[in-house]
Amino acid sequence: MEFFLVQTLNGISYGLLLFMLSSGLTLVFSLMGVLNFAHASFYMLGAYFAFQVSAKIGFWPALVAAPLLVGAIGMLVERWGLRQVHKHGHVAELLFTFGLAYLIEEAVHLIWGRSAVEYRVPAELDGPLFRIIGSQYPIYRGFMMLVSVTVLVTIWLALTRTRIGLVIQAALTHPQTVEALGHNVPRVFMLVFGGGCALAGLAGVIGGNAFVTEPGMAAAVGPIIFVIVVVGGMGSLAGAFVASLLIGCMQTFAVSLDWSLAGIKISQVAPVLPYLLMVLLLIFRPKGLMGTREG
Amino acid sequence: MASAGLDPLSGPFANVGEQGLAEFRFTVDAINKRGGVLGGRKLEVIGFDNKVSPQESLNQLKRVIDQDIRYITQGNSSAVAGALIEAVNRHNERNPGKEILYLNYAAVDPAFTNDKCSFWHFRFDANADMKMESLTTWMAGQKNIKKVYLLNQDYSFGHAVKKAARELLARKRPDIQIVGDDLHPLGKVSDFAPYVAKIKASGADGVITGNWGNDMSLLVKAGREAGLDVIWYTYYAGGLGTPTAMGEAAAGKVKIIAEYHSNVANNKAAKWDADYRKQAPKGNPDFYFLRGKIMWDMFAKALNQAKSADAKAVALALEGMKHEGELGEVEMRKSDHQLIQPLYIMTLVKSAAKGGPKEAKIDLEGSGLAPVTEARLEAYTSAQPTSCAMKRP
Amino acid sequence: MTYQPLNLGRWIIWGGAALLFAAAPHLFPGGFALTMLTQMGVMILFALSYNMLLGQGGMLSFGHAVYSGLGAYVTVHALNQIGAGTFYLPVPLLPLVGGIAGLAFGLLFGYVTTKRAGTTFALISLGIGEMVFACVLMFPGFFGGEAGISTNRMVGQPFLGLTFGPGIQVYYLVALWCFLGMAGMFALTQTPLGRMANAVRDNPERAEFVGYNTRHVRFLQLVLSSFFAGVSGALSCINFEIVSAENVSAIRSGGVLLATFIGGVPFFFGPVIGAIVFVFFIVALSGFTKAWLLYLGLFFVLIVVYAPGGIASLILMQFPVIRAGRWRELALPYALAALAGLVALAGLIGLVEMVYRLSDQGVSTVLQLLGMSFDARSAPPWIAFGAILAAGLASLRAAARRVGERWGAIQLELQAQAAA
Amino acid sequence: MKSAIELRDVHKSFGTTKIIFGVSLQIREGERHAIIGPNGAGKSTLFNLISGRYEVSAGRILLHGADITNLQPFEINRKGLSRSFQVTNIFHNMSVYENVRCGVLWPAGYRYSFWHRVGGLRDVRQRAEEVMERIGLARRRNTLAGTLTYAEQRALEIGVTIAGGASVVLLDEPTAGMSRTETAQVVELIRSVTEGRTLVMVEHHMGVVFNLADRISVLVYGELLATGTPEEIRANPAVQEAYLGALHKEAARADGSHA
Repeated sequence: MEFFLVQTLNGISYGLLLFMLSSGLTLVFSLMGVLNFAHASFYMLGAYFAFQVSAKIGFWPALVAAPLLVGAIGMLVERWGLRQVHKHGHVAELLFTFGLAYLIEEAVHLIWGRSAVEYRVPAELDGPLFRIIGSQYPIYRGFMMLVSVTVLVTIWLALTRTRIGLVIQAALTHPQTVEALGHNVPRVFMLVFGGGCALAGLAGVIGGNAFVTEPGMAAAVGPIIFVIVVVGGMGSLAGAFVASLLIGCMQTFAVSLDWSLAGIKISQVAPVLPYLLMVLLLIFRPKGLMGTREG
Repeated sequence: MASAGLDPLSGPFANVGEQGLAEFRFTVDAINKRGGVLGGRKLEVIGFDNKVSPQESLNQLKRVIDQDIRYITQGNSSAVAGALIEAVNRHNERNPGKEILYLNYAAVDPAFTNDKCSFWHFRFDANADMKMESLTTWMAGQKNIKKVYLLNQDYSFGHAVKKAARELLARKRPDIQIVGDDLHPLGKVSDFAPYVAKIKASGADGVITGNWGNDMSLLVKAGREAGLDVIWYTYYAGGLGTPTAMGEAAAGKVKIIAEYHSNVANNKAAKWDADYRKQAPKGNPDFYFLRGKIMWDMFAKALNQAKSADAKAVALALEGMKHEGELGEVEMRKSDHQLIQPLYIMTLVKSAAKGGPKEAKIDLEGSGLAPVTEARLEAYTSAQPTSCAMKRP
Repeated sequence: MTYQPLNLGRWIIWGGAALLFAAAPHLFPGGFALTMLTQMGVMILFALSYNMLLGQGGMLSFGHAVYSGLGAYVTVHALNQIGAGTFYLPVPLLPLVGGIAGLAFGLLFGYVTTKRAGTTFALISLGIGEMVFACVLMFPGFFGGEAGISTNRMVGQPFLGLTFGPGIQVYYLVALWCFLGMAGMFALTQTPLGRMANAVRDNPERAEFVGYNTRHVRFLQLVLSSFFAGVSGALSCINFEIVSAENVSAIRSGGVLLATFIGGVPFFFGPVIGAIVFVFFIVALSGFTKAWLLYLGLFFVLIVVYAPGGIASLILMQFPVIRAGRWRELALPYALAALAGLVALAGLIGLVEMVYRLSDQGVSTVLQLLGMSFDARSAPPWIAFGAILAAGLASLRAAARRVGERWGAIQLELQAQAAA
Repeated sequence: MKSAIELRDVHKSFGTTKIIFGVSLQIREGERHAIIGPNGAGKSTLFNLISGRYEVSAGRILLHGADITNLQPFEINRKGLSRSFQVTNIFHNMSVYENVRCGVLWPAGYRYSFWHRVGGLRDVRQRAEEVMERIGLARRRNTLAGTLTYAEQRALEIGVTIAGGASVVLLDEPTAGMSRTETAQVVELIRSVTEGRTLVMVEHHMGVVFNLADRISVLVYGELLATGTPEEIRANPAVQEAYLGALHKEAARADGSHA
């Protein structure tokens, strides 16, 4: 029983982290139609910035500063990069971010080297949160969940209670109308793109030390979050939320099962399961769990 | 006398390639200062970037051949090594008189000195099975080990570790229970917490794993977070960023099997190690490949004995050669071209500077984790019979 | 599209291409050059097959290596069976095996991926690619694990006296198949399916209303494209005599995207140029500098931003001007821009190389360039290269403006002439 | 007489917003039928339902007596119904000839063929030439569609629509945004190309409607107000009151501003 509980918590905390990543991606995609291929690279930048800042002045300032820095870089990228290629269409934008992912990875190699950096969980969050009959659950996992939920509630409030939030929400469903109403769409774009990147950066801050901060971390998590947005339904925040938790829990529980099929254990294929889920979903429900629009 | 070092010099694994190259150059410089080879000729190692890709390695091999270089060395990735062995065999068969010799310092797939053995290939690292042989020999004497868990990467090396561990434990310590046996995809797991929960639930007191890189560091970190109290029996926890990433979480918990570490007793390479560190590049401060030094020393000796730079003559001089290494005698076994050398089981502990035992003088990558010897296993313990049917030209 | 029964221009282009294939090994002698040429041939075929998706069908795929890679795996097994005497096929026909295998996997995976178009298609192809790559490591029985499967192409009876031992024979085999593949893919662009693929790319909705199921068009186009990808995989198998996990990796899939886009997606011949440039970057440039990945990435981003039609568009843009005999007016602005570009490039290379000197382990911090040496730890070279780069960029900007003005003026005049 | 198109109590809503409330309508084979109504009445929506662009919320649609409710657009097209769009919807990066040819290929039986050389298909070429001749764009055959003038693009839109020889043609505001002379030309074009076919059109221009249509349906706020010959519609007091009178004035104003 406690095994089940711990695994559920593991699944949820990982799923929430995935949602922090996929929500930024989804917001940007819904509003701008741009799929930011470099999204996971911003996650990586968040982790490295947090490593750098926390080495100088501590983890708590890093928790705020690193996402802001990443967001600022995101805005610069939007202003001086994406906006230039906007006229060539969405494929060009996607390819631009694809190239950007290459460049960010190489830049990280150059600045921080090619192996892992020593970015650690701060001492005050190190240790067990609670114990149940021999199993212990780390504080940091709890902290990750807390941060994720706080951020998500904040986003939800911002989207539903502020003016810019309403504009963004309207743009999710009726992008042309919003533009027609004369909102400064380019500036909204820049803010949203920066905001999406900052979300990825924040995920990096709390994911970088829970896992490992190294140049391959972007490539490791990138495909999974893309699968999440497809499974959830392109452009659907609620879908991304459900898909993140689903995939987080699915991967966790697949590991726990010792069932095997044709000599292959379920646990062996755990990380491939999201892709299988995606394939099945496409066969039976091509729009995704909660998708409304065509790709 | 140029030799080619084929290893990754760009991309994610460039640091691994650079580390090897830096140590080789240090060794080769020393040989040249001693007077070089073949009566005064200087050795030289030229780096070729193979991007850890088998196909790209073959491209670079073509380049090596174009430049009329006859000696290559490579170590990272058995996939690359397998491709190179095949390619060298083919080249030597198709181009008699222009043979190439391949010195392998780190690719540990047992097949290379068994079914796939080649006259043109020499391995200076103990292969995966030999290391497991030594590790299990030592484990057999550790009565407190009751239940072990096998967790490995789902690819050829992981499979080899898993298979060898099962067979050898069953032979040497049938009373040890294998309470779990999992494979996970290589480099695709970012959250090891579920695996750790499973290990915990199994009641294991030890985990045998061939994991390397992030798969190694993430596993140990996740274990510590969840309060998992096990001993990790590993191959590759000692370098390439892993000690840094694991951090002090690993102190006292991680055991590694290898041919060398800097805090080994009666270390005749101690001065060498210290000298290397003085000029080592800042990213890779450690002296890691003692076997690399042994490789170049033996190679130089073989050149001098053969009195010729011809690859075949050098190969004939190299096979069966005995050499007084820094930590005892080693032998390049004639039957399969596998170096038989003593191995060490080490434990990572807090370095002396951080309050650890005083023999833990030198830490790894400045991480505060330092290796201390748990056991020395003489060369014969790891020697295994070979299925190699060597075809000599 | 023109309807002259005999299109002289087309004959010249294809004849020239055949001649180049035949002459290339004599123009660039040496074993390494031959390896590179052979790989260029393989890559050309691969990139052209990729452009059947991206250029002609509007499908941005991040998983095209799946088809070439799996084609290569099947080929390597076929080759080993030939070697073992349990299967017979002359080695030169092996690419057909790869092609059919590619096609079969195209049928299988294409069914799923082509259910959606646009960005979703891109993501699904990425996911399928990841899945196949993971499976390759998971089933070592068929795929040989990370080490892959080795083979020997010198098996069976020599075919017309060819053993395919020497690299030159392999080159000509690749060249022949590459040429056939090019011709085949070009022919496909001239069929109803080929034209409708363009229609679906440009306006999928309208295509539905003239009777076409866009999904079927995408599906068939992908299946045909995976045939040629499979052929290229088989050729790579014959060339390297090994097939390993990297054949299906995301790096390969990304590589072919880079190559195709750099060459020029809107033009049939664009990917040919791209493949040549790409192989040069990977195989040759990486021998000179560790920063090749960065240069490649920068080059790609520059193309995306400033020349989304790729190198081919830059070349083709000049033809109307040349035909009108106006290129002389542009020669000077072009020369100035090129000069400024070179200066900027020199500054950039200096800076980039010094960054690598500072960051990379194991190498000295001294940069050797054009017989001069610069120490990356001292300030003067940074200032110097920075100044060169800044000067280069500033003059490039000015020169580009001049080119733009001249270009615009000529275009206006040409249009006016055409209208009159 | 058999119906070319029959709508049986068709409903459409987007989310909670209802657009079409139970429209039932029979369009006879060979007739020219116009659907008129004020902006936002749901005329284009009705077209989108018939041609398969939108899914029907409730009710049935029949084409030549066969049920086509909620079929995909291409399936409906293959059954012989072709439509044009209010906002020009052609292949901008293709030449005029290629645009027309796209409309010809499927009905000519070449479908997804990748074994025919498209340049060598004489029947396709003849048909495409014929269509270009009829829409008056033969001289512009090699021009990129995106560079045509607006009126030419509208003509091409009709050309692509009728190229396949569909038995039922739906034209969505074919004269939208055209000058008076252009409109007159288009009317003649429509008249000639729909000879022997069933035509359904949505049109705002009352001159065009009363000139071309055999019968007219009036759609107001998603409901069918009346169906009948032009005379009947003109005489219908409900239509007069609800719509036509106001529209006449509007149309007059619009015409005035054109001139």
